[in-house]
Amino acid sequence: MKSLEISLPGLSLKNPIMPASGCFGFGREYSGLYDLNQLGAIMIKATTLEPRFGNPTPRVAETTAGMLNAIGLQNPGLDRVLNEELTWLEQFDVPIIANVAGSLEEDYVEVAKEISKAKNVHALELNISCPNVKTGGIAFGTIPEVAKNLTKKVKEVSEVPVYVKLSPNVTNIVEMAKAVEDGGADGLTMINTLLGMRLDLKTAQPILANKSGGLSGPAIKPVAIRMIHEVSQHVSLPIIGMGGVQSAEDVIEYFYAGASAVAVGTANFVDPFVCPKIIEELPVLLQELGFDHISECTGRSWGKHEKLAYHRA
Amino acid sequence: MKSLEISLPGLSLKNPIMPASGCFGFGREYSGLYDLNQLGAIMIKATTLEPRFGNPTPRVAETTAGMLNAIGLQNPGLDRVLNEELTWLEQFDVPIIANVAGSLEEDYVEVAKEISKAKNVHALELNISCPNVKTGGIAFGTIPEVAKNLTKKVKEVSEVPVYVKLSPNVTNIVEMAKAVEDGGADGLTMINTLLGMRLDLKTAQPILANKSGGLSGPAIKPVAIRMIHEVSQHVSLPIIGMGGVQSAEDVIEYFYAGASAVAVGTANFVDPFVCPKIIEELPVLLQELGFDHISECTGRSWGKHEKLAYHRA
Amino acid sequence: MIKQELCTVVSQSQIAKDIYELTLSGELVREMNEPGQFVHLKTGGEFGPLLRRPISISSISKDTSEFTMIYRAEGKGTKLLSESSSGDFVDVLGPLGNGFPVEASEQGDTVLLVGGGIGVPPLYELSKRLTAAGFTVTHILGFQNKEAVFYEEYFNSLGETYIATADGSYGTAGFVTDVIANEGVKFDILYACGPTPMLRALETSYGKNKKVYLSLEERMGCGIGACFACVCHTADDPTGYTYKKVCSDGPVFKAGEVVL
Amino acid sequence: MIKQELCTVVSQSQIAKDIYELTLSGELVREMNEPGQFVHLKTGGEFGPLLRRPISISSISKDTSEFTMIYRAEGKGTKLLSESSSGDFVDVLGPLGNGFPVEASEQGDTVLLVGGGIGVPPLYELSKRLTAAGFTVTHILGFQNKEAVFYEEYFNSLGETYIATADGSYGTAGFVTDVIANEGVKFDILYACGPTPMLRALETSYGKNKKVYLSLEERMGCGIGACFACVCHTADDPTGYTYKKVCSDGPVFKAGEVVL
Ligand SMILES: Cc1cc2nc3c(=O)[nH]c(=O)nc-3n(C[C@H](O)[C@H](O)[C@H](O)COP(=O)(O)OP(=O)(O)OC[C@H]3O[C@@H](n4cnc5c(N)ncnc54)[C@H](O)[C@@H]3O)c2cc1C
Ligand SMILES: Cc1cc2nc3c(=O)[nH]c(=O)nc-3n(C[C@H](O)[C@H](O)[C@H](O)COP(=O)(O)OP(=O)(O)OC[C@H]3O[C@@H](n4cnc5c(N)ncnc54)[C@H](O)[C@@H]3O)c2cc1C
Ligand SMILES: Cc1cc2nc3c(=O)[nH]c(=O)nc-3n(C[C@H](O)[C@H](O)[C@H](O)COP(=O)(O)O)c2cc1C
Ligand SMILES: Cc1cc2nc3c(=O)[nH]c(=O)nc-3n(C[C@H](O)[C@H](O)[C@H](O)COP(=O)(O)O)c2cc1C
Ligand code: FES
Ligand code: FES
Repeated sequence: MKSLEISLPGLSLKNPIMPASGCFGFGREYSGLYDLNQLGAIMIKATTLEPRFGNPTPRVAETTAGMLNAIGLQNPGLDRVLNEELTWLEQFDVPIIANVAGSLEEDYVEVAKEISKAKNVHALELNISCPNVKTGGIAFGTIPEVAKNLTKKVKEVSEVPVYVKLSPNVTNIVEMAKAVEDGGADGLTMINTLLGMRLDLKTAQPILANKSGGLSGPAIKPVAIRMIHEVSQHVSLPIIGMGGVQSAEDVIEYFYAGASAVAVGTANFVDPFVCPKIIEELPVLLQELGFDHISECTGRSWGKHEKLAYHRA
Repeated sequence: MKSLEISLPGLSLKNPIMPASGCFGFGREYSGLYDLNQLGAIMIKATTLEPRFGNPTPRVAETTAGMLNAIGLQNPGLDRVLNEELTWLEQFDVPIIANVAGSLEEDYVEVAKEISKAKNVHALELNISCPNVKTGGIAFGTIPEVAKNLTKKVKEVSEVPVYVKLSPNVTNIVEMAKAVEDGGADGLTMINTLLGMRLDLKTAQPILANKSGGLSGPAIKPVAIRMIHEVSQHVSLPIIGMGGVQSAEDVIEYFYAGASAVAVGTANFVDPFVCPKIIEELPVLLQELGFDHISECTGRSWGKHEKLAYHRA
Repeated sequence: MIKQELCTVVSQSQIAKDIYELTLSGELVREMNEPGQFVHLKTGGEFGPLLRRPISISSISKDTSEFTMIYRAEGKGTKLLSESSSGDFVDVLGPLGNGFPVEASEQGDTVLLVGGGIGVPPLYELSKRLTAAGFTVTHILGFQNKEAVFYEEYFNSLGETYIATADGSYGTAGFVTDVIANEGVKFDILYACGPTPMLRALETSYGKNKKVYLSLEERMGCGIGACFACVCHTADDPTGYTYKKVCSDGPVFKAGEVVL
Repeated sequence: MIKQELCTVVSQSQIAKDIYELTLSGELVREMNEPGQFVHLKTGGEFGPLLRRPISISSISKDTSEFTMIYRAEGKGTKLLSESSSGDFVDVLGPLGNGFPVEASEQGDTVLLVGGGIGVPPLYELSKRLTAAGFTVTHILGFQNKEAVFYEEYFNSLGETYIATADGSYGTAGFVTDVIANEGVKFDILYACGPTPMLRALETSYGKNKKVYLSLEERMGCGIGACFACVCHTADDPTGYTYKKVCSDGPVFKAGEVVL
């Protein structure tokens, strides 16, 4: 599908559709359902230096048109991700975007350094925005200076381009985006989940053992679209958009807002075949809308605003 | 209904259910549908010093389980609200909470001073969080110091208690709540809408003429619950909760989170009879859940946290 | 009076490409008095899209307590609506707004009704009332193309009827305004409903010299006048604070009353 | 292999208070091999609640390509599901997880099946297979009260069946564990499904000395092992990093394998 091929820093993709981090594990489960080679890329589950068990259960709760999760970055740790998951993924001709998380700056730097050496890791996604981890995490995602410094440190060691994943739980997301741009980020991914909570009618207690969690799904799409619309006009970094994407139409809306690729999270749980379905439907929809190539859609909503240099590339 | 009677600063209510500001006009339309005397209170449409036409249309757009609005504070201005709307509302035995908005501090102060003199205005709701007004507005709702000073100024002139309406579009809502508490606020109302946007698939342009708007409805409920849960444990002001309330169950969830009364916004458009329906269903649900009085529900989710002084009153 | 009721689907059928005719029965039909009013529908019930959908009433049968709507199934709500079938319930709020003033047609007036696309439906009840009152009514109905045409015979049976299609695949090629000009249609009073550009063209050409009533469309929240979603400026204060609400002051306005 | 399919409702009926029995037909029945597996249902279609609902398979008929579930209509999703009737479609993902190991029952073993509430259903297919293989099977089924009891006759026809109700309104008053003790039920292997406190009690009493298999419940996201929503600690590393996923490693575990 020529009309879907795109290239972004470090990533030369068959198509701009990829499962979002944490919603696809390391790909094993979905590989039993369809051929992962169809995917543009895979954003793997957050990796931390040490293995993490994560939060107690219940870890998910449903909300109207959305869900809350408080997984707490469960993962087998850097070594096993490198030696078991990434090597297993080598059988597929799909670039991997490794989601890097931590509590301390050193952890991020160490994970980034090592994981970026993996053959099939073509980019990093710096997760400075996980709402479900108590220590440290919050500052990385909400204080521009802290985010900038972390980005810088990670850039120094990473062998592949670095995308920074922004949190929507901030007063001024443009400021955050500019800070990580200053820090040397190669791209942005946005948005991570909104902080949310649900209470049980009978017990009066939070449904999640962790009390609060991250809200994802269709409910948050308008928030993501607005943030991408704004950020994309103020920085010249490419954006991988996400938040409630369920259909080819949603993908186009993200591109119009200013995204150059799109990740699909929660929708994988609703319909495990959603990614290949969207990839199949996109070219048809593009044609209906009169576009020759998906990249023509990026930033169409900007109106009179000058389109920035990167987006023409 | 004894089990629903509550009293809050300035407000002695038959029940804790009231239509949210901007979703009920000044009550005239709904008065043709049911007896407004059933309502606990009415939060009237934002009033500004001068009349405002508001934003160009389209002013609303639907989202999954939510809606965006960018009305832009259309209202007939202080004089007509005083002389036409509030006097008309005097026929009902329902306390009015007047939503006060402006672009400049002086405007807020002037409106607060005059409107608080109206016979049936029992409290003010200081709207420092309208996402749809370009000038000034933003700082009031996002910078703690600015919010605190505005609260102080308004408190100096208001003849009735002042509730401050918080914006969810901030990094740290507790900080905002504490600031307005320091400024002398008598209560909080939360949350106002989340910033959002929708794009039209065919034109690639925002559906709202104002481009972005405020997201309301069931989609935002988990965000509101989480914020109220957190804020209610850090300030000792009573909270009127709102965001996606559609049912008696939702009301209880808000109380559990820490609210002492609840406002219903968007749901009025879906079902214009929703407020009286909830008021009717609440006592039954309370009984089912084993409560004698709705106030017993406030803060039930706090768990081991000490319940704060006010909430016992 | 405005009522909310779960009305029963009497019948539903597709009558043109993506166009459905839906007849509901319910007590609120008693409240339907003017042609050109609309109802606000919650499609898909509790789990359907959040907001109601405004749809015009295209005909009213007080005898049977039934009313009919004609709508295009395009987005989520209307597509869901098109799936309901006889015996199902539809949550209706209405009747809403002020319709076309039949009484503005005075004895001897020649009446012209102009409709565009899904603006055509409310003209049907209007035409029935006008012809019943003895007026000679001409209809000019504009559609995208041949597949989109509906109710031609119905209007034909009430009075002379011209069809225009934008792509020329049926009737006159072009816009309804072309038909008026080309066919030299004469009239004293004009009632119209359709896309804003069409209404604007009609107002510009005839608003000053004829009696012209236009039915407007706007995105709505409440549908009853409470949310200020659907306002427009008044013509005598086009940049000021005065306004009309399409849902409760309209949807029908006299030409020159509001800014289109 | 896991399949996603729009299965057809063959029949649905209420069999106890809030309890429904739903039979679907579809090709994915071919993939159903073990008793105790579950399916993940999207209730209410496109506009229903967002997440799928995990429901156990209670019986499988390969001949007719049908399978049956029994569920309690309690929340939004299951209530919607209870509204579907024969001819409707239900979006099914499955079969999922690992079921009860029939082969763990060895010649001469006396088998005990213990179910609590909506944990009873998967035991039915299990019992059918065990009895077909010649085992003597005893059933102890616990319910809240008389109105909640279902499938008593079905289980009765397969083997001795005790019913316990929490409020004593039917059968033995008390818990399933009381029945085992009071009736002096003897067994070599125990399969159980129900609320976690019940499973914990069974594990404590019999986990060390008997063969015990427990089917767990946990809130799920994906249902296939990808989202880490449903993990539990392993018994040999109860505070460490090792884990099992209820959806894909379970839902059935050997007693002592994971932390309940
Ligand atoms: C007074 C009035 C009378 C109408 N009468 C008819 C009629 O008789 N037949 C008919 O087919 N259509 C009519 N319309 C237009 C009809 O309301 C829209 O086509 C319909 O709301 C679209 O809903 P959807 O679910 O298809 O689209 P979606 O795209 O799912 O709608 C999303 C949101 O946008 C709103 N919206 C989308 N298009 C329009 C529009 N053109 N006008 C107003 N709101 C819109 C919807 O109401 C909804 O809130 C009328 C509109 C108004 C205001
Ligand atoms: C492996 C497995 C097998 C099951 N088999 C059956 C069965 O055969 N019959 C039956 O009646 N029930 C069964 N359940 C429980 C069933 O999944 C829940 O009752 C159901 O999901 C509740 O959905 P709802 O729409 O009624 O409730 P809602 O309150 O609307 O559910 C909200 C969310 O919480 C989840 N949830 C709520 N209660 C539970 C629960 N007890 N377990 C897991 N998730 C829950 C829902 O799946 C949904 O995501 C099983 C659960 C699991 C994990
Ligand atoms: C269960 C779950 C786990 C997630 N885990 C991660 C994670 O490990 N790292 C991360 O950066 N984002 C994580 N996310 C966030 C998603 O990658 C995505 O940003 C968010 O869910 C919004 O997209 P969606 O609405 O399509 O799900 C997770 C989301 C969910 C629902
Ligand atoms: C159409 C519309 C207009 C609104 N106008 C105002 C307003 O004038 N002043 C205000 O403080 N909030 C206004 N709001 C916000 C609501 O009062 C409420 O805080 C918000 O919508 C969340 O509640 P809901 O989800 O129940 O609608 C408006 C909301 C809507 C939908
Ligand atoms: S739609 Fe609410 S005022 Fe017209
Ligand atoms: S439910 Fe997703 S891993 Fe088990």
